[in-house]
Amino acid sequence: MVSVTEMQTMYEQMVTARYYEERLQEEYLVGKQPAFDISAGPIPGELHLAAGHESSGAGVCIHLRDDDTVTAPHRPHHIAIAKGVDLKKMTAEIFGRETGLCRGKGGHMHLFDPDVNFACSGIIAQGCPPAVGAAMAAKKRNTDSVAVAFLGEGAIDQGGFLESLNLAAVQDLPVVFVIEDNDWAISMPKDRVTDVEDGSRRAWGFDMPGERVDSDDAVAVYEAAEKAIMRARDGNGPSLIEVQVHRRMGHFMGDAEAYRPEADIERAKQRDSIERLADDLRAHGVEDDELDEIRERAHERVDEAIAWAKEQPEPDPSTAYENVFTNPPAQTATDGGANTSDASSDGDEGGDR
Amino acid sequence: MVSVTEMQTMYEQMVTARYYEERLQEEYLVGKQPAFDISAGPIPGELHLAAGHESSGAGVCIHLRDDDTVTAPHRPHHIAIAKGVDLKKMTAEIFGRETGLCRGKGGHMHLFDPDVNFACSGIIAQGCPPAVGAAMAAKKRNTDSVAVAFLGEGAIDQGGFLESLNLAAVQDLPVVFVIEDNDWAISMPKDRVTDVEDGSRRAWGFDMPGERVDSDDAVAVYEAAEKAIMRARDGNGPSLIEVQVHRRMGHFMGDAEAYRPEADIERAKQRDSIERLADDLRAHGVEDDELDEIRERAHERVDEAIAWAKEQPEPDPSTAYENVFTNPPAQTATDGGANTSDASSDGDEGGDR
Amino acid sequence: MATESRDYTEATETDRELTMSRAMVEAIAWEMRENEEVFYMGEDVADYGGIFSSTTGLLDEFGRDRVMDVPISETAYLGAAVGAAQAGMRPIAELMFVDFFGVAMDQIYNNMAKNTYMSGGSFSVPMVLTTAVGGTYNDAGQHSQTLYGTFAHLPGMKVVVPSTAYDAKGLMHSAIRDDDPVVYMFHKRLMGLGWMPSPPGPKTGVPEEDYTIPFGEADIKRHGSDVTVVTLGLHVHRALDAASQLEDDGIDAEVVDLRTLVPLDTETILDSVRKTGKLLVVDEDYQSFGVTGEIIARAAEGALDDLSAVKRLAIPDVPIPYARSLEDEVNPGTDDIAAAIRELHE
Amino acid sequence: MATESRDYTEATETDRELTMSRAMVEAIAWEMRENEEVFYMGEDVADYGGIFSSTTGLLDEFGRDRVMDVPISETAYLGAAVGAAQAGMRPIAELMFVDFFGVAMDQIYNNMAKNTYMSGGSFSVPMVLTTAVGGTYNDAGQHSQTLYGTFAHLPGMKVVVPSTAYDAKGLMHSAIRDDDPVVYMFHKRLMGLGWMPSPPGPKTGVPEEDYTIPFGEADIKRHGSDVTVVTLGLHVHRALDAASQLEDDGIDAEVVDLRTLVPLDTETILDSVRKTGKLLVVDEDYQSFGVTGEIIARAAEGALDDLSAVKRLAIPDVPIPYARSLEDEVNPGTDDIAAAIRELHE
Ligand SMILES: Cc1ncc(C[n+]2csc(CCOP(=O)(O)OP(=O)(O)O)c2C)c(N)n1
Ligand SMILES: Cc1ncc(C[n+]2csc(CCOP(=O)(O)OP(=O)(O)O)c2C)c(N)n1
Ligand SMILES: [Mg+2]
Ligand SMILES: [Mg+2]
Repeated sequence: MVSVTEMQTMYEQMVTARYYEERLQEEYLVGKQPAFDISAGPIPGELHLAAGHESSGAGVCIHLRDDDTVTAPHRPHHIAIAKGVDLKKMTAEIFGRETGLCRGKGGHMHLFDPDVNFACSGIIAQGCPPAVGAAMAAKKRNTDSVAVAFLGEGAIDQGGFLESLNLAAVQDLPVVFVIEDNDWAISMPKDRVTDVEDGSRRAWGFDMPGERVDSDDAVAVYEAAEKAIMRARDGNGPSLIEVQVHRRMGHFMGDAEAYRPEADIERAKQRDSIERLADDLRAHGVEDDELDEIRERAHERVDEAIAWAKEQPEPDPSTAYENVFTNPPAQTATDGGANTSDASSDGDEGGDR
Repeated sequence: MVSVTEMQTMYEQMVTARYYEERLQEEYLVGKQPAFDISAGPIPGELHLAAGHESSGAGVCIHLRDDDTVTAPHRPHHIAIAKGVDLKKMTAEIFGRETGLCRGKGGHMHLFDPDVNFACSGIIAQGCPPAVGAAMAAKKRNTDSVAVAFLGEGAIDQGGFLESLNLAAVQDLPVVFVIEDNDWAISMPKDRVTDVEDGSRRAWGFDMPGERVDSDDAVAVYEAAEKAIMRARDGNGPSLIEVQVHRRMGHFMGDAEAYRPEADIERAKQRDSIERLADDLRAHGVEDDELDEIRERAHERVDEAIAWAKEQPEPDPSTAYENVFTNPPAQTATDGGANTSDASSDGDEGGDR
Repeated sequence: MATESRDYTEATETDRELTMSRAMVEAIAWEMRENEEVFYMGEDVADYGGIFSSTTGLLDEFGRDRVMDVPISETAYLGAAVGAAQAGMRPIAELMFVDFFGVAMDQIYNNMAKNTYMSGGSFSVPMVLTTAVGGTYNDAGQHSQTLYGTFAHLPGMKVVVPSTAYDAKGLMHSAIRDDDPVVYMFHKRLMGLGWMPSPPGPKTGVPEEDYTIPFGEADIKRHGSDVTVVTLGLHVHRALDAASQLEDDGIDAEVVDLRTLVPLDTETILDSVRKTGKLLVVDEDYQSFGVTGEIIARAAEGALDDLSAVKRLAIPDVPIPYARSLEDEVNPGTDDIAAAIRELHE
Repeated sequence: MATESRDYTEATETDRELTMSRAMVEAIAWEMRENEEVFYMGEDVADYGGIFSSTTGLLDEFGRDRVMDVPISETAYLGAAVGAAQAGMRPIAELMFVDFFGVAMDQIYNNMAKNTYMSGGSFSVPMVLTTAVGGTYNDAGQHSQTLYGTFAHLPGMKVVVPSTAYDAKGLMHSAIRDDDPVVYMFHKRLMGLGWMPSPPGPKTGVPEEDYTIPFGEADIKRHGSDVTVVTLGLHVHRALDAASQLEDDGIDAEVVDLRTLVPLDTETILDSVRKTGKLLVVDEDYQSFGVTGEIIARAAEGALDDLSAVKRLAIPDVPIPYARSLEDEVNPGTDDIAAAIRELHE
């Protein structure tokens, strides 16, 4: 059973995520107005915001420890925050700075934090096999760590996810798959791409338990996730969970959603899991003051992270040649670095290839 | 309900396939004794024989027309024969001859016969998506053709198969997937690679009907296939069937099966679907004479095909440069053909690249 | 193979200018009207009109049966395109970003590319695989590659990379009519999208009527006598800009736009190299074991004695990094090209 | 990078000769004994011992937990190897034939190869991907490729191709100890399988103790002064045979075995080319946009003035055909190599 403290923790993570993305959105639009240019401004590239998904990240990750692994998809911020990824370094990464989690090489879709075993990536269902592998390592090493792979409902048709279910099941691995069903895969509604309304049914064909949480009620997510994660931690094998969430915005920034019925947008906006959890907290006797305090703390933390990130230095161009390998070969694979006369006069960067 | 004539047809196809492979085995071993050398003799390369699988090819393909498409895996002969692939040209292909189905380019794992819309290939589950595509074409053209994809039970863990189930289901395509469960994927028993005993359960997760035929009784296969194929032909969508078959030999020629319990080999050899069907025919009043006649006719046809194939010319080396494209570009992509001085003095072959 | 040596400005001698995206779609729509067997499938190609506007308006004209959204199952639907093509239809199937090839490469290179050969020619696979390529907008290592070399290396696919609206339309007509599988790689930065501004070059005059551009004919986009620059896609425009910059200094660069990688127009390259003696190859793919190596090798094989200097610019064998300063560093820019030409000229 | 110039016969100066397969397995077993984090997974690697004897005997010694048969789900288990490696283990994962890469390429090139870079070095992926390559036994177009160029082109993977038992063992030790992903490509025809006889070359003397061979050091398998032959894998032996044949005619060929494609030992190639002035590159991969082009390009970049003639032999951009006469035609043979050397020498 969820405790009030846990509900407060989830609430804090959810409002952090929501406010974080509101702020990111502002920053993202800098330099992109009046005409939207994806490559302009301090945060270029695609940006997939998760407003409406927060209950999933919070309700699942609250059961996880730092030594548990999480892989997230292209819409990762709410999950990263709930998993405890360093917010400053994550923000610096999104701003493409040298002190970012990945030294500016990954960006918003590729946040890697080894301290809390978090990674996300940009290709559909791509994180499922590595999560299975983390679970395999835990089992081999006889620890009670678990792994969780998050994916969208659009990813349940992708081979890599389906293969992962089977591999996890046959080897009884401590891994939980969490489908975030926001009804849409970019412009494609779920019923255009699969006949199965309840994505957790995919588990049936592999003899794995599957359960759907039909609303984005963080407490309901908490309960389903608790069961699945404890099952995994106790060595009883994998599970599949589908969580109904909502996409409150376009697929990525700049998506005008011309394909999406007005009513559907309205519906997604009405049912806000954050408000619902606030009501639950109030029902449990938590005062509005306390909620305000949580929100303020969250906002402060976010503002601080963003302010910090913006002060960070841009990566030196020469660092582009670093990190291809952990153990760079003694010689370079190409004469890379010769693209600019600057770089080729710098004798150093060639070594790290 | 199956008619006696249909049972006779299936019987003929099954004994043709069995005898065909017995003869192939003999020919394959020429030049490979006493020491087995995969690259020696008139039939080099891998050879996967299907003894023990015959009921599946016969029981399914008897419902198919020439305009229906079949894709088969690496163990294709019994299916090809039941689908009506030209036996002489198929044999010539296996012998690597110029007049073979594929001009000697494909070999035993890559038999293509456009006249009966048959193709097979060497990578696990690879034929599933093209079968879905053939069904898509049939639906778009408003014909009542169907497609059938065969695969082994080891292939039900492969993403391409699982994705194909979903695509077929959501688009209601006229395609049937047939799993041949021979208990083994090379040296790996089914329970080592999946928790699901009945492979047809894979269909559940996609809202597709799945059915398992628990014995390699050709009549039982006939009935399950009839239902599925008629369903597809009538525009009611795809199905998945699993058929229990038996692997009476090693995975490929040269496989000593050291990994396989003696008892399992014995069990596979005892339960012969051909004998079972002969008994059924006898029970339906078919005389032994008639069965002998069918067998003789089958043997004659096989012997003739093999004799014919062995007389066929080897492909001229220069034909290696042909057929990369249907419309070869006016110029060559490389100076290919220069590998032998012979070829490079022949001005012709470069044109067809 | 002598290339029809068309001046770069010639294509613009028509009143109507189109973006590359509109030129592409015009050809597709024309072919769909002519031939009922042509259909288009991919993710977000129906209502959305293609993430990079590769199908804008097609759903309205042709309906859901011929402009099909499909599940995010690239193996299944690209393989289905192969099956439909072998049945005689003419599918166009879109892989949203070329970077995703890895989830479906088996169907692409083993079925689509090889079935014609392995069937001894008894089957054809008349399909077009369209896919968006390229970087420059900071989308990092899984959304910014071109992978030109990866596709050109494996036999059985024709590989097309247009750099202008004029070429895009003609090459698309050719691709759809071709009886073989064609990989049609369009560079996002050239499409003329509102949200990702193109340089001025790719928007050209485009005739209303249908026309084809034969595969295997490079196009000399700028004639010059001092240095040969062989390139393709986005970098055609960067090379042209670099060549303009150098004009004032009396350096006269020739810019060869390959247009198709398979078949490759070796003769046009050799003719140019024989004339200039100096070869620069510019590529947006990874440097080693790819396009730049192949072009230099062909020049060395065919014109070694005429060759006095070679050089290449490409992504220096690192994944494409996210941050602007890093991506700019690894993606050859106009200045990099100008500097390299200058160096060769010395 | 100067290569330690070891004579081809030197490695055989030990009493104990091993097949390449036994040498590989010996290194794997040694590392598994030393380090509990090393495990092996693949299809038919347990009871069967690997279709090409890549794991013979390992199940008996290490048990099912460390020598794991896995479902035919290459995406899942190769991706799982990445996950386990990122967690600090040292998985060796086998792709039975390299030809199957297409079903799992996304995990290979996007996760395995790129995660180190994209994480800015905060993660490492210390895994080995073992895979069987090559033709010569008539297994047709989906089971006979080497795909050397395909893997070497994409950044982030080290790519290793041993040609002898001595090299196979040392390179395997290096691969397992390396903190980066290594693609270890073993040629079926060199493994010394009872059912697929090897030429005599790959069976060499192999020290009992463990030893490493550094990546990025080509090995001159035969010293010569007239023509440089750069090659790898099976074709090292064909080139050596060709060189022997030509000895009587007074043609002295140098045979450079690349051993690793990434990193590539450009200096050894250049040194040799500077000496001989003539370069032949022999490859069992497809010709265009691959290994042969890259080697020629590096020679042209680094030693253009010394280069008087270049030539290459490779699979001429056709899928590998089945029939013996056809496969022999497209796979460069000893005679083809001898003829090419002779031609260059003239
Ligand atoms: C293999 C692959 N195919 C296509 C894409 C492009 N793509 C990115 S996100 C997306 C939609 C994903 O939908 P869903 O999984 O439901 O997640 P959501 O965006 O709704 O959170 C697609 C098609 C991709 N990244 N990878
Ligand atoms: C993607 C892929 N992985 C592995 C293989 C190697 N392989 C060929 S047949 C086979 C076993 C197939 O087992 P199953 O599907 O049960 O068919 P069976 O051989 O038993 O008829 C394997 C692993 C392959 N051809 N393709
Ligand atoms: Mg979604
Ligand atoms: Mg089987």
